Amino acid sequence: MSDRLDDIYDDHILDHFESPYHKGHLPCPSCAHSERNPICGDQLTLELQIADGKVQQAFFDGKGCAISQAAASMLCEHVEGRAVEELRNMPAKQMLDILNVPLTPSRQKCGLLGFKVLKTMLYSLDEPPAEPAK
Amino acid sequence: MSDRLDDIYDDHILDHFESPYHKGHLPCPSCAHSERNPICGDQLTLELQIADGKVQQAFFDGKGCAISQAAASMLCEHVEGRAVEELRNMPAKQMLDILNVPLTPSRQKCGLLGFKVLKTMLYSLDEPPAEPAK
Amino acid sequence: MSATVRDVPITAAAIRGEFPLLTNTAGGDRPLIYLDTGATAQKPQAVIDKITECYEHFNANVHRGVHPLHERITAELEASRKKIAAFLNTRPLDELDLLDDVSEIIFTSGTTMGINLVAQSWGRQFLKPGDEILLNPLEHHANIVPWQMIAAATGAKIVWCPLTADGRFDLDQFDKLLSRRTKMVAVTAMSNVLGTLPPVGEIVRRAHAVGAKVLIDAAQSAPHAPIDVQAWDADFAVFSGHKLYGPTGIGVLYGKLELLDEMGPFLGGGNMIDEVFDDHSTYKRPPFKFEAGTLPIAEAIALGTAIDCVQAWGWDVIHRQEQALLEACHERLEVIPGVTIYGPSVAHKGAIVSFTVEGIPAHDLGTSLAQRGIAVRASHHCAKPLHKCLGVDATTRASFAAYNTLAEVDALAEAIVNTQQMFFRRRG
Amino acid sequence: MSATVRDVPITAAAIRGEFPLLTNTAGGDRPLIYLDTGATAQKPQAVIDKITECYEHFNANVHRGVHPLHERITAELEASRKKIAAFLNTRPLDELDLLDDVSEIIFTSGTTMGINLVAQSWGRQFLKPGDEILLNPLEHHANIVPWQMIAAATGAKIVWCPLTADGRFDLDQFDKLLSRRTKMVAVTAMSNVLGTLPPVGEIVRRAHAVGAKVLIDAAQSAPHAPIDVQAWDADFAVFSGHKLYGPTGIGVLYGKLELLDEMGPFLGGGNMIDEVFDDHSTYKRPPFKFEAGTLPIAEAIALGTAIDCVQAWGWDVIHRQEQALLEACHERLEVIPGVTIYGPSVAHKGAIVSFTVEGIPAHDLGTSLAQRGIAVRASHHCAKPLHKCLGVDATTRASFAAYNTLAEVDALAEAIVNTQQMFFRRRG
Ligand SMILES: Cc1ncc(COP(=O)(O)O)c(C=O)c1O
Ligand SMILES: Cc1ncc(COP(=O)(O)O)c(C=O)c1O
Repeated sequence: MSDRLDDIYDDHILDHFESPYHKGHLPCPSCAHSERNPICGDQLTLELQIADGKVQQAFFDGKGCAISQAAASMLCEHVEGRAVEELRNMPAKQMLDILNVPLTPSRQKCGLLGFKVLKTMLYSLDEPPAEPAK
Repeated sequence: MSDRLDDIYDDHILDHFESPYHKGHLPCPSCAHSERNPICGDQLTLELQIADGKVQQAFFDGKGCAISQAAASMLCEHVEGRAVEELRNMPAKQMLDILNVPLTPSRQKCGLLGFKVLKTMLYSLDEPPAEPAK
Repeated sequence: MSATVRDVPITAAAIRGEFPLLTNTAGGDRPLIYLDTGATAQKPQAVIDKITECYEHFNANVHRGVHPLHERITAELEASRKKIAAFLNTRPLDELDLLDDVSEIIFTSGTTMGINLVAQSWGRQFLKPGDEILLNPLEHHANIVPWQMIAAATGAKIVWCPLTADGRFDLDQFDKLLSRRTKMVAVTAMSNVLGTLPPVGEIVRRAHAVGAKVLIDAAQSAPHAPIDVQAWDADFAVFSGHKLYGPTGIGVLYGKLELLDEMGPFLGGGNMIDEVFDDHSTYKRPPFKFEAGTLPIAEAIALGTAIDCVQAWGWDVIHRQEQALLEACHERLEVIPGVTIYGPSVAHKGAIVSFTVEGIPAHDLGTSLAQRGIAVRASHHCAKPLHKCLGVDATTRASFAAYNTLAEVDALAEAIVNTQQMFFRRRG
Repeated sequence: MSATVRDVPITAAAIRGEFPLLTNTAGGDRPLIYLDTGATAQKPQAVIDKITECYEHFNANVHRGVHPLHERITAELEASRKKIAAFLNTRPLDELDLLDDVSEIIFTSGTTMGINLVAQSWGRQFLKPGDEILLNPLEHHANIVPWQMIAAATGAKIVWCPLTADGRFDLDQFDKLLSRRTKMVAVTAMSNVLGTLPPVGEIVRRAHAVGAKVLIDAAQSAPHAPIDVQAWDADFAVFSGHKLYGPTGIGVLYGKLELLDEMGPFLGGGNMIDEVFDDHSTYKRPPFKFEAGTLPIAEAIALGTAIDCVQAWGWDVIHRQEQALLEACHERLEVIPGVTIYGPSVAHKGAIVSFTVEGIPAHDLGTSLAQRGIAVRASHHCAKPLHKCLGVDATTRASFAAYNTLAEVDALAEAIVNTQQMFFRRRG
């Protein structure tokens, strides 16, 4: 195990933390979901605007550590324009790659909080698309 | 700690175990009390005939290991003719001396079961003598 | 290290060599003959070393910090949890559950705690007056008293399923007693007195058919045979670390996730909460919901090492040695006049032999065997209802592990005969 | 051996020398700066060695056998219980109680378990709808959630006693809230966040005046100051081994004998029963009534060794070193712009310093300190109600023991400043 954590607060992370992308709320989101990292208290809400099987817009709100908030900001950037189906198959590893800083297991939980919110939301979307003509 | 336990089943112990003194019941005892050694299941009842502040007769009944039963038998022999006050002050060590075999702590519990029954009985006798004219 | 993969199967003698206490001479100059594994197992060097390593190299509290020390201890603990899950053959979890760190493996302080947890958390929620909890006389007090307590609290009733005459679980009687009122069947996978091996999978199948849940007490079976919660389809299963060659102070409760998710918490405190309000709290998902406070951390980690050891030895070698010991013990003891062995024949039991010797109280026999260097247990073995069935107050129990030797069985038989000679020396 | 009597007082440096982990370099080449004793203490060599000794030389189950191995392990366990009783200054017991092996010292798996035991066993028996349980925001979740759970089960009510503005226990508010309805006051002897030291003796005196019982949570205070249950006149007191330089998996519940005798059992199982009938059981007296199942045996014995260590070091030396660390830490941190320290002044607290740094989330500060070799804890510290009072989600906590050094305090201050420089490097 290494303690080379020095690079985790690189400019990219601090940029997203200090000037987050799409922090705030959508006027009428297709879906929204909140979670907390019960260990450190990070809070996060994600709101998606979905149309044509694609995420059109993504906003987040929350508070907590730089890693969880920066990751949420990057995630919003990442998901916009992507197909729901593609995102449903997105592995956790990809989220960590987007973050691109060396996170210890406990800080990975922060980095993956937004991702977890996204996944929970996408899985619970399962039913509506499966029964389109109600 | 030694494992020189070889002497614990000496003839004296086996005599009392096989031919106990005053095993049985008194017709109308002054007091009686039962206890169990919850670890090994030894059971013991002691019955005393008390008059003039002295134990006139002592009987025991019970089942269990040779040590607990032989000790009860020896205790009955020992207490007869003795003053209640004297017995109340009898220390546990004296009971172990009467047994006169090297008991490990767990077997001392067996050896002291009758003694414990005796003590409990004598302490609960406290009140009647204190209020004689009722 | 004991826990590496071997090409050649290990021998029982090599297993024995891993246990420092068995090569020490305890309590004098006689070698220790330890026939009390049923009470607690001896510990292999690897387990002892792991505890030392925890405390000397990465001691910290878990799930709470970000220092490499914190990361390391948490990783070790969670690795042990995964090992245990594999050891019990739990099913794979889905992605979201994994992201939530959900697990069906709950660390407890032991079997007793695990059963009390289920009795209280599941019982208080799901038992109603008139519901039945089905027990049988093979059960250890740990699998009786918690059910009596929750029955008294909820109005549920304890129903006892009698054994066969030779001390086996009676499936016919079981069928007769099972009904829609049966809500819980709590059954041991191996009797700690008779060695009886109830047909766990079949019991679960029949209990599920009437809608009952089943808790398997694997405390006694765990060191002797695999636990397969999927094959058994067990709802709950419990065991203790200290009987599985691991440390004291640690145990495991397995529960099906959907049941654990439904149940309320048992102990309240740190790490199990999601949010704490003035007058109530909300809770995390399993396992954390049931892991209030600081865990037995070093113990949980070293239990993982114990499981490594068992898997390195292999069930085959373990079983073969234990079976040889069991057969030898029956053969040697059955021919001693005055000896009665309780329970089923060798074909139907694990490596435990409980017996009485006519005219010698169990406790005195225990002492006499101790004088001869042999550690057994002489008591009701926390199974009073069973001893009532057997019609004796206490028995003397020899319980074996793969580290025991046939010479030790011989020594036991000889010591019994010697005790008879000593006890009856003044008789004709 | 550390636990022998010395003529000359030991120095803090010598105390430090007894802790192998503090001389190891964990997680890389930097020396470990361990400022997280509040979460769990490091272990002296004597404690680690005692665990090894148990497993290598006299491992067996306790209270159950007659072999020298059984006698030895039981004697070691009971000797530890007596040490703990002396450490807590419990009163002497009478002859009959001693013959019964009665004790007011109950081994638990930790503080959390001890509080749950009292909440459930005492609470279910003595709490009625309308009764009040008095808490205050200094309490750890372990001393909140169990009371919420038993309040919900019995209809009793939680009442919160507010703190003074500087985070001390407010005796005036306490007096106002105390009434005949108050049945239990559960209070910490030392806050695990603010270091606050509530006036425990005075709280007990006032609570007893209205007929309430008092439970003292000594988990955080135990390593720093004596527990005197007679001077406090505490009804119950609890602490954990792992915070008192002992192993994980073990804790202690002290209770007044007359209360323990009145209470029903908590966990059911082996060793706590007197007799087991088909539908109910009868129980032994304390401590055994509350010690169901196999105890954390090695852990309980090694806790005795930890207490030997503390007594060999002496409270004077411990207190003087911790006070020096505390004062230095306040001095160094107070002058750093943006740092806020929470809670009372140094004169009114123990060796814990919780703080925030403006603009740096606690979790990130924790990571940055970890990068610099410093282990602290950054979270709500299992005290959410307190953090709500403080108006922050999380704080970073440095907690000290006598094994820490002034150089480590300097390193902490320097690391905070370095973190600010790193975090704010792009600002003007
Ligand atoms: C004040 C206080 N009470 C209770 C606890 C809980 O102790 P444990 O986790 O050992 O049960 C702690 C420690 O986390 C504490 O600091
Ligand atoms: C079958 C069985 N169940 C339960 C227990 C209780 O286990 P523990 O004392 O480790 O809680 C034991 C061991 O004593 C046992 O043999």
